[in-house]
Amino acid sequence: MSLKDIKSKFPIFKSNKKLVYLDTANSAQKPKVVVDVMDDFYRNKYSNIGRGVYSLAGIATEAYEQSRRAIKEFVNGSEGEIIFTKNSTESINLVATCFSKFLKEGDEILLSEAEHHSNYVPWHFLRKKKVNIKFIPINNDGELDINKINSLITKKTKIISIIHISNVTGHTSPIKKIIEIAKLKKIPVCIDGTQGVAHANVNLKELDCDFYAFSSHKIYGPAGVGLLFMKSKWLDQFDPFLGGGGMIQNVDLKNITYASGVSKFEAGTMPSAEVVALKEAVHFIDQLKIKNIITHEQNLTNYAIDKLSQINDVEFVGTPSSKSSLFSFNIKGIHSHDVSTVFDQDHIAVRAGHHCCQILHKKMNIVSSIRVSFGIYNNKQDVDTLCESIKKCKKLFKLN
Amino acid sequence: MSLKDIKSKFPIFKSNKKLVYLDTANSAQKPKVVVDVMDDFYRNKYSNIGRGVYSLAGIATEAYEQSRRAIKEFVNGSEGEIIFTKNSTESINLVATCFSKFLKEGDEILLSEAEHHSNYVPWHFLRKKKVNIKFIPINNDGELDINKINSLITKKTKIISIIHISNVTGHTSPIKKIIEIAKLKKIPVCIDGTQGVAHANVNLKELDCDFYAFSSHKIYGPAGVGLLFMKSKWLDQFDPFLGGGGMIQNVDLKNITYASGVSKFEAGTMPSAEVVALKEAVHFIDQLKIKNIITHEQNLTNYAIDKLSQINDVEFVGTPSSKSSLFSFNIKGIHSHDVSTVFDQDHIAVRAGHHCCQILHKKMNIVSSIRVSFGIYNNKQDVDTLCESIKKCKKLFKLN
Amino acid sequence: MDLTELYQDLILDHGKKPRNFGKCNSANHDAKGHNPLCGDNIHVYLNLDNNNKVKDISFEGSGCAISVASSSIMTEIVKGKSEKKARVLLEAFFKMIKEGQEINKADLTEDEHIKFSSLAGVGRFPMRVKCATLSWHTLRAALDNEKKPINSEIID
Amino acid sequence: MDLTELYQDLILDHGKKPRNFGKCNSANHDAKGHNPLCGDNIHVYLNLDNNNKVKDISFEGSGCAISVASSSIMTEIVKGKSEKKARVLLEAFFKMIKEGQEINKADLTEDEHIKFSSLAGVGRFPMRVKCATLSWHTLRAALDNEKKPINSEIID
Ligand SMILES: Cc1ncc(COP(=O)(O)O)c(C=O)c1O
Ligand SMILES: Cc1ncc(COP(=O)(O)O)c(C=O)c1O
Repeated sequence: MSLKDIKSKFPIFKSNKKLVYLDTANSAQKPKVVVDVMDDFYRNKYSNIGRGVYSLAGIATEAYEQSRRAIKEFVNGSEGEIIFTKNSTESINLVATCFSKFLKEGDEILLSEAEHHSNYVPWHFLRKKKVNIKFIPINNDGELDINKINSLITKKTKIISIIHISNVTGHTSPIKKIIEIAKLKKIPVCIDGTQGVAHANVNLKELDCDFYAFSSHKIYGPAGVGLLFMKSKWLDQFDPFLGGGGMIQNVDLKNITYASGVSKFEAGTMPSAEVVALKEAVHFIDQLKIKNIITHEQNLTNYAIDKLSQINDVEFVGTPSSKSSLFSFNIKGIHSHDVSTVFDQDHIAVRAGHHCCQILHKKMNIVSSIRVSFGIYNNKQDVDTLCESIKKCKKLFKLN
Repeated sequence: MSLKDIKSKFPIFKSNKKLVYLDTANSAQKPKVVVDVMDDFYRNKYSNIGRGVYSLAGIATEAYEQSRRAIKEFVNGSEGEIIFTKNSTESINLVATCFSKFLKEGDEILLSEAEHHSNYVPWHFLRKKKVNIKFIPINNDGELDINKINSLITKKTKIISIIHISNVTGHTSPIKKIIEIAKLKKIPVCIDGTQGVAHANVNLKELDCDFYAFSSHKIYGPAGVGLLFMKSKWLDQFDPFLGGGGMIQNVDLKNITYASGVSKFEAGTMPSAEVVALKEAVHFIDQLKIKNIITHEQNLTNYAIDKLSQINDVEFVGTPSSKSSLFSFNIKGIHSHDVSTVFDQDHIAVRAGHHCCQILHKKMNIVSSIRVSFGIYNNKQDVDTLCESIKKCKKLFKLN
Repeated sequence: MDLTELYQDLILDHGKKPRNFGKCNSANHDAKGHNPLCGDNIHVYLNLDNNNKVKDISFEGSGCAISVASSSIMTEIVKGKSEKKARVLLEAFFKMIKEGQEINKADLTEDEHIKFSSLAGVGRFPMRVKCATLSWHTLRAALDNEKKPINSEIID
Repeated sequence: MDLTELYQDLILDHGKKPRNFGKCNSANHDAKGHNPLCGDNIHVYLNLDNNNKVKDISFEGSGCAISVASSSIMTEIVKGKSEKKARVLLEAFFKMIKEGQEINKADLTEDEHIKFSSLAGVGRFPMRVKCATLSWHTLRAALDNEKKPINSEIID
């Protein structure tokens, strides 16, 4: 399989021949193999997992656990430390809520100004306990000011939670350095890897963070499945997050004991078909090789930034030196939603708005922006179409 | 469409011709229309909802909200009071967690001994706040002792949370009476309706409870989607549950304000395809008419109980007078898992274990049981096959 | 769908140079509106005099061309009308956008009619309907003395 | 798959009348095992004497025929063996169940061999493997002085 004819592996581009999909950071389109496996499961093999002794349930459970192993290998995690949630948002909420028992008044949590709302709101909830949240500032380029970190960490800093790759600027946070600094001070680190996996090389054993959260639907897998890597010491120390079936050991009228390991954090029925199909997404990426994907997407990003820079009135939201698979911009004087409507006429799908990053937008003195995010199926022609549409937009709004 | 040839509408019975699926209470099989719509969405229309201005996103969002309306009409709920979660378990956790702010030391929560772990563990978590949990007892028949309710309710009772239909005995709790009693004392009531919807007539306007939780995957819809009906006064009074994208109004470094209505409780990316396909499941049930389904399933239950009663050594787990679509039993002297393995050889899928109801099982002095649960696709022949297999089992284990 | 029908000169003009922008003096009614999808916020202020006439009206907020133009045009048309007439107009606006129904000409002057109708094209862009209707919903909230901010996600 | 191969008379007999059941006297090692799928619990007790010989061994708990028979047979076979031998046997048991590998005959008496091998059929019923292996995992935990209960969901 090669990246050249990759579009043909995605049914969406057959039924929507003109579609220029530049919204992968929002949710990725699905390869045929992923949909096929899910469809086959729902039609011919459907069963809930873990709760039945009969064959269908046994086969489903085995396939489900295979998917967990595939994910584990993909991010080079460790056995028994991958938890299934509903999305990255739930993963981070789980960490924040469970971690709160170690926090007392005056303690500090360190985030960055580049965080997605899902890596801020769950920590904001803890302000009820009178803990303080500090933010590593970003500069005008959208880059994390790594030099500020040391002065922001105090004796009261109890946890650091940082975005891996910004979903607005595409900036890659220096997470390795942050984790090293934190380790010296024995502060646990949580990484919001939602835009990292499938666009960067993620090696959890090497990173050695405490938590790493991401979503299936952003890595070409089905929706409804989130992932959380959690170091096993936390599996033991945390109280459970959601309570229900599958996470208990013994229940009586007075007391309840919980299952050990990841089971403690997986309450209720999980989407078996979706998890099973996620394995195909991982396999698909593996076949293409992540290093080829990174090169492909960074080339596209560079090409696009280069071309857009040549158009008057295009203003980028940050210009970080580390490029990933996405960037954001505005056309001066035209609101992002109006731009997006014009793009839509040319079958270009981009996201317009604050991309769940109001703080970053406020810091950049804007309300909203257009985000262009690439996936494995994009090519230079997509960028060319985009540029034509920008010009059309300017003409319509009488800019030149 | 009629219930006679309904099996043909479920692909699973084409690919597994001999399958006798008696585990609908665990998770229901999916009609072809449901899988078709989901498959089509993933292949040809895939988009995340609510966050894009482009056509695919607009169409997805519209279909998503149509599904919400379909659910609302199906259970006769009110506009703007249906929240999407990941499963019934999350729905109940949401209620318990958000309600906890109204609880103080010594306050009481009233459950029943028939609760599924998902309607006990989330409340158990609140014992940290030194609140007490009381249980409405069940009798040997598995019936809720309604006469005990009045003496169990005190001035300190702050909420009542009760299972609608037991997932072990099939007993229908007298929820209407309980809600009436509670209303007089101004105590809010939460109903775990996970086994109610699609097997009983659920009319939320008539019931007038405060919360009602259920799961898509148990009502012939896709997995990964839970439902929570919440009266709008609670929408306003509750703090949010999960924090992240989609549930905020304004975010800055010091403070966060939240979206109003159900949005406040829907953080992060939801499974759009699964929600969209859920509408087809509701439509499918509607076409068959719920009253026909009830009759069909109750007839099967009666037929089965009648036939099994004639087999020596079959011991039922409760014999409630109100029958629904399921019941549980043991064969004296044979462990439920051994029975289930024998059944599996005859392609009979049942659940063996404590069905996430350890309290009920302990009350009945057993550790585990076999549960037979019917869906719209079952028929008398399924019951006959079951009876033959029970006899085979007894022979193998040398009982007679 | 033709974009020039959506982005008419009149709309682009009001979008760029909104009329009655800012907080008007002597406002005795106001309401806030929010479109969570766009992140757009609007605040409508108005003065209802003793005869229930909209003596003054203005708005504050930011948004796309459609949203700003719709707010600006709304204030121009509603200013000086009776409360009752304002309510008739807002219903007519929703009917126009959502059902494509033309407004009764008798209700407006020719100039007002042109402005009002310039927004009719939005109806053919379903994802933009909320941008156009938010200000009108907020107007209603202001007339109703509704204290809770309007959320266009829920209403439309 | 033939059920009579799984439910042999020997297994049914041990399942109904488990040997070495209860808490044995003078236990100086013990461990708990739990199968969350079944809800089955097991507690293995043993006495390792000064020569590292399993002087006595017993178990408590409830479970299916496979699980009880496996525990019962395990105690019969391991009793009197050295700790080292017990560890060889438990590895051999896992190999037999999971990979279908026969045990080295030299390691056991003929009677022990028959008992040990009677559980080989479980390997062909994947959903029941954990029922058979739980007691052996728990035996290892007891030998290791592992305080955390064994969870068969995670191990197998
Ligand atoms: C950086 C980042 N973090 C977290 C999230 C939340 O992911 P999800 O919506 O799948 O929970 C997203 C995407 O929306 C994201 O881009
Ligand atoms: C009565 C009852 N409540 C709650 C649940 C939990 O449902 P889910 O696993 O879909 O969250 C179930 C099913 O497992 C149930 O039967």
